[in-house]
Amino acid sequence: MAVVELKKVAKVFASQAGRLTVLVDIDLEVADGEFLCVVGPSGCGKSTLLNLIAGFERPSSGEIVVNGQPVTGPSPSRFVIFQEPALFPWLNVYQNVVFGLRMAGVDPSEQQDKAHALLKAVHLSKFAQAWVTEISGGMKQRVAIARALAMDPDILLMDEPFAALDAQTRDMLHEVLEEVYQQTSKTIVFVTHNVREAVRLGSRVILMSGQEGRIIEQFPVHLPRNRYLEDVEVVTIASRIRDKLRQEVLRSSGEEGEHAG
Amino acid sequence: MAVVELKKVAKVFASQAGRLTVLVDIDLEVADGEFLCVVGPSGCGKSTLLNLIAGFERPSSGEIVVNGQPVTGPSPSRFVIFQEPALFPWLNVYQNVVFGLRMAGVDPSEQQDKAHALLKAVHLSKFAQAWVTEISGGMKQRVAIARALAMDPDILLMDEPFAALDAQTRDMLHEVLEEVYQQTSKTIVFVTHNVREAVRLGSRVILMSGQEGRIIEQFPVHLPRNRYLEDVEVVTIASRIRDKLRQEVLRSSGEEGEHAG
Amino acid sequence: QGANAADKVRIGHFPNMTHAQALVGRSLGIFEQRLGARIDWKMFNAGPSEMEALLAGQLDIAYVGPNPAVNAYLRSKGKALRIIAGAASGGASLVVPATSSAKRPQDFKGKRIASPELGNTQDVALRRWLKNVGLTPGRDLQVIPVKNADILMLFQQGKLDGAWVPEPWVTRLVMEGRGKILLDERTLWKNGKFPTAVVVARSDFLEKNRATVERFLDAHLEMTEWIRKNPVDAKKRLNEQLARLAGKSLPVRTLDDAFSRVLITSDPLAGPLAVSAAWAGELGYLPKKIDIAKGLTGIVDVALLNKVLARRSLPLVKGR
Amino acid sequence: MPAEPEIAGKAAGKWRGRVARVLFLLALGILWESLSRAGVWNELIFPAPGAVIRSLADGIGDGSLPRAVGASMVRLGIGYSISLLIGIPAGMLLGRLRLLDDTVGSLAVGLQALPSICWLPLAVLWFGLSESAMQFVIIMGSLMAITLTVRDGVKTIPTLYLRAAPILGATGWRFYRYVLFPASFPSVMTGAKLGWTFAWRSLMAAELLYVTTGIGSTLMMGRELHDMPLVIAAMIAIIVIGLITDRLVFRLGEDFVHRRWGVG
Amino acid sequence: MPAEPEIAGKAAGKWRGRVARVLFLLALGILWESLSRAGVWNELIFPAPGAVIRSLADGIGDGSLPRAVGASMVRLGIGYSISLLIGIPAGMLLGRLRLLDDTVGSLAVGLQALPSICWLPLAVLWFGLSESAMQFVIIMGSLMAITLTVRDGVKTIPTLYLRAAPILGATGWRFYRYVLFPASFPSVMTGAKLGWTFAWRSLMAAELLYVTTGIGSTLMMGRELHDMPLVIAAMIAIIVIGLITDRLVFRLGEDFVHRRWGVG
Ligand SMILES: Nc1ncnc2c1ncn2[C@@H]1O[C@H](COP(=O)(O)OP(=O)(O)OP(=O)(O)O)[C@@H](O)[C@H]1O
Ligand SMILES: Nc1ncnc2c1ncn2[C@@H]1O[C@H](COP(=O)(O)OP(=O)(O)OP(=O)(O)O)[C@@H](O)[C@H]1O
Ligand SMILES: [Mg+2]
Ligand SMILES: [Mg+2]
Repeated sequence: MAVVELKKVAKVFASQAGRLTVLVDIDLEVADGEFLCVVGPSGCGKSTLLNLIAGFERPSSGEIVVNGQPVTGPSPSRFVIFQEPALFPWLNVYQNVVFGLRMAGVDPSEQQDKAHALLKAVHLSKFAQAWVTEISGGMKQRVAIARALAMDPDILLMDEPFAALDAQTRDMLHEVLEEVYQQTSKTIVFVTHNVREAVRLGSRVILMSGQEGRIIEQFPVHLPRNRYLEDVEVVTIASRIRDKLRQEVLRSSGEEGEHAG
Repeated sequence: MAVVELKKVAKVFASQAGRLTVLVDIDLEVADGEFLCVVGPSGCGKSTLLNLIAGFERPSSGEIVVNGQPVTGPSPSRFVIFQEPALFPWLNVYQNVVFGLRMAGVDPSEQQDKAHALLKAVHLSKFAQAWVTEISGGMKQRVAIARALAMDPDILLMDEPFAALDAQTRDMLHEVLEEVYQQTSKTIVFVTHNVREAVRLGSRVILMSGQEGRIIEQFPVHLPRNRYLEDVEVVTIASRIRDKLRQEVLRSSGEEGEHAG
Repeated sequence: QGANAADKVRIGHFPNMTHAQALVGRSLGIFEQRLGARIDWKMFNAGPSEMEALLAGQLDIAYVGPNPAVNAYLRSKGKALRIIAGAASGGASLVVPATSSAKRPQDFKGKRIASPELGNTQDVALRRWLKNVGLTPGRDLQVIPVKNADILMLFQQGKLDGAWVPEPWVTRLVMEGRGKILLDERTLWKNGKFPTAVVVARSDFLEKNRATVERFLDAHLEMTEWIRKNPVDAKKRLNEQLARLAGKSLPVRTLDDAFSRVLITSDPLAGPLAVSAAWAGELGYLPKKIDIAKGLTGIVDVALLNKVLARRSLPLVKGR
Repeated sequence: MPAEPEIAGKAAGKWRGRVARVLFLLALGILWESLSRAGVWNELIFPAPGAVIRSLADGIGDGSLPRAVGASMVRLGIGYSISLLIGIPAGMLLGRLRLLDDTVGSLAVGLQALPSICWLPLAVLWFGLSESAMQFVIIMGSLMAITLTVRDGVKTIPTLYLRAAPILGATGWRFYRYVLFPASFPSVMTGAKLGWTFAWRSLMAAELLYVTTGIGSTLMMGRELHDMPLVIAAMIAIIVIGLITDRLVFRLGEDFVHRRWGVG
Repeated sequence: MPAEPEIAGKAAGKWRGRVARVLFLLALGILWESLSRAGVWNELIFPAPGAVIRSLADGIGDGSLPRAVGASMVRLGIGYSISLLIGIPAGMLLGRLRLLDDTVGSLAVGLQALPSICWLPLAVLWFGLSESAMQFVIIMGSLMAITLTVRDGVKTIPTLYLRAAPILGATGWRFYRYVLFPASFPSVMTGAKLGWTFAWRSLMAAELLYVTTGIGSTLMMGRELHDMPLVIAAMIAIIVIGLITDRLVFRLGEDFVHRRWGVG
């Protein structure tokens, strides 16, 4: 059953040079409990796609339906985790995690129980009282995940959440996310530049084109979960996707000039 | 013959909490034409090591000798390429590349010839007149490389120069750097977080410890050049180094708290 | 109507010897006594800001130079205030450096002369004096309105060729600035009389509190007489007040000299006042496009003053 | 040449700076005094430091200087507080509501171009000779700076926070109270500091309105009386108060913002 | 509901903003005029817009207003240019030389706390009644702001540039000329803008020194002659000039810095 459904969605932006068509005729269904990864060259509209589902942007044409309801704006049931963890620096770690619960008027003792459980799940119990500026990027992203889980959203939308982290930290966060996914089986849409990351995490990977703003290919990933980035199967599927992607990048950069990367 | 020699070098910083010993008893020789890669957990002192060789910092004890001369300060003969390309935004691409030549009072027509050759080498001839803010991160880093080569330094010091770039762009820059290295056979010291990158580029990889500020292991890379990140040999050596590195990270984070990444 | 007595009266004045009745009266507590009301004394340094306060309804009665009073009257189309008495006459002179050879207005060609304030009584007199011989400030010479205190300082530094100022600055320029009096303004007027300070009342205060104003005028007259009869004591008290209110008293000799050139009077000198106003109008200081003489009708209201004068068997004054 | 660890260097640098500062001021003072004694200039044009110190000591001794400073600070405190109370919410609204910004906002931009001294004539007319008139001048001098800084701050709040708010359920007034207000705190601090600078300058203009008690009036009285030592003493008092408020009040606020928000 | 591409929205937004602004100012004017006619307040306390417009028209018609503005701008231009000429190099030196910053720098910080109006007494004393006296007040009002902003800018030049300089051979004077100066250009722009704000305010203070030709003097003359329409006309002229310089001169500079340096 499709939780998220995009029907002939297009998105056109105004830029100083004129109209910029970013997405054209996107048809996409995300099934309940699916872990969908989106890859594509820089500027191909991955973030735009996510923002449309989140409700931050409105489609120029077409329709987006989530759980049978058309999307009219952002909602806590479609929670977004951004590349930079959007934690509130004026709150400490604990206060950030319970923020959504406070807004929803949840009972304080329940807030506390939930927050403690979540901080434990992301291995940050000791840092509950720390200020956001005092913890590392990886820790921040884990707080952001805990904060998202506190809202118990139907759908988790993640926009390159681990792109700014170093390799070791990213490995850890993959494990944290894996654990969360397996325990809650939420529907996840995960945007990334990193093809191996997509294969390591996703149950399906879609590849977007840099030129026409379309989905050009889909790759189901039928590997057992708890994969590693270095698994041979992961590397194999990833290089297949990467070959496709490289063609895409070359095609688009070829038109802009030599090696525009 | 050793071009760079570090003899019992130590570096101690003052921090608010007190003294911070970053490097202890470092003995290191870099041979002429060697491509030395340095990896290690975050904060282990990789950049400090590079800054010492560059002459930006002075060792707390020990001695650094380059080409037989003790290092007393920065010099154009030890050129540094930083993570963020330190291009001057008030100059255009061409002006950035010839900046060092202008400072050295090189003849304008010679400046022009050299700059055009270098811009061609990094595939940026078309962008000579572009402003720095108008080009992408990968292009900036290529300009930084061209600017470095214009100075014709004995030694090229690179501090995570490709860390902020996406995977596709990084691939391209690896190729550019490979080409430069093979054509000029400069001595290169290359700091990175990315173990596969180190193996793909280096003729030797040294692994630094996060705890004691030492070099804990060295890995010679006896593979033919023009490697790829996905080469089985590269992946194999990289995972050996990564295992060592992971132990290091776990050891250090184990002391700081659970999963401090 | 109008017989009510106010229980609080706000009186404005300067810490200046030409406002002697107010200063000595404050020292003797005479106004409080005669009015039987609380007096709120407000001190100013310049006529325009004092008139601003009066127009804003913040003052009931004010000692002020005649030109700011005339200006405020005309700007308010005759509504805001009335001149109800005079306070002082004379005491303004053109002072030049002792070494100056200038004698006549023509001798100031290309020179700089200071006046205390744009459009005030001395400024108008100075410009009129120059205009009489066809000299135009800005073209033939410079007339620079600048604060009295700065005039003295500039004079001391030899940076001015002359200054048309009121007392005690005339004397201070002579004594402290090594100057000499070239022209005493009294010589320009018939009988040597022209208003230097007058007393004004806010129109609606005057209408609603005639009894109070009458008592005020009684006290004002009493002070005028007392100062004339007891000059030594008056000067002492004046100096005490200056020290208390403005932070500095005058040297006895300066005070004596300055006082000798000022006439303390309750006559508003309506005739010279109108002449001076006409000059101000010619010089463009008053609202344009109105007939000054007509506009000034009724500015001097001496009905109450004459009533009090008559009661004291003193000669009456003219209202126009 | 092995260098010492830099911690010693840092602490020493701070002390060396302080010592240099004190020595420099002392040297200036000595130069000034000796030039005065040598009669290089007229006492009237530039009084000797001895006379200034005596004037300062007198003013402090008879309580007139502290009284003047106190009166000024009360006046400033009231005017400035009103500016903050109006400016901060106004800035937030302008930053959020486009129509308000196009209208009232552009009026504020215009008034910001008007030096506070220009308000003197209207201040007396509208408020008479009262503390209100002076406070009006102070408010007109500082309100726009606060409002416009907060507005600009609100407009540059990272989109990230604004997007995080609705998905965390912070909508309606909750958005203003729990997200917008704390998120714009750094710009509120900046605005408050800029506002203070302008309020402080406007205070001096306001005290020109009429003769009153206050540090600006003290200075002007010194001018009227040709008491140059008093003028310079008042200037020194003004500098000292300016520095103290800057160091104590705003340094603390900035440090807090810097620590928590990591900016400013 | 499919939305139109946003380009139309953006251009329309800009126009809508302008229209809103004009309508708002018109409405304010009409409200003001009708309240005046209804006699809600005294003409003396707040003149009707008609009288103000007449006063403006007269001033422009007889050339007195343009002349006053011209005189003020010349005065301001000279004082401000001197401030820039001294302040920019001074700020650069202070930013680089620790000892100079500890001494002269802290003096500048102190003087920055002193509103320019406080310089009036010394200005007359030292320079007499001259343009120099007014320019002195303008310089004292703006110099410190420029110097200190440039200093802070120089201190926060990215280490990256400072480290790139010696390895590119930019040492000695070449470093100042080819790296430090262009690298601090954004802060020079910021300093120049802040300095202008202060210079503009100081001009009004300076024109209090004595009555002369100038827009501040026009305002004060209006006050002394109780000519409220003239006062408000002068205020409007001051606002208009302030806005124009801000929009034309500094907007251009900021755009340039923003485009080239990517900051500010
Ligand atoms: N609000 C906007 N207005 C105008 N153009 C926009 C806007 N947002 C995005 N774009 C443009 O739309 C295109 C797609 O942007 P988007 O951020 O979705 O790409 P992306 O695939 O997420 O890229 P990246 O991998 O770099 O994050 C880009 O060319 C971008 O410049
Ligand atoms: N100037 C300095 N003063 C004080 N401490 C410093 C200074 N420079 C670096 N350090 C500290 O020294 C340690 C090593 O820093 P360094 O930048 O060399 O690490 P790194 O290995 O390059 O880390 P990364 O991988 O994050 O770049 C860190 O703990 C850092 O905080
Ligand atoms: Mg994106
Ligand atoms: Mg580093």
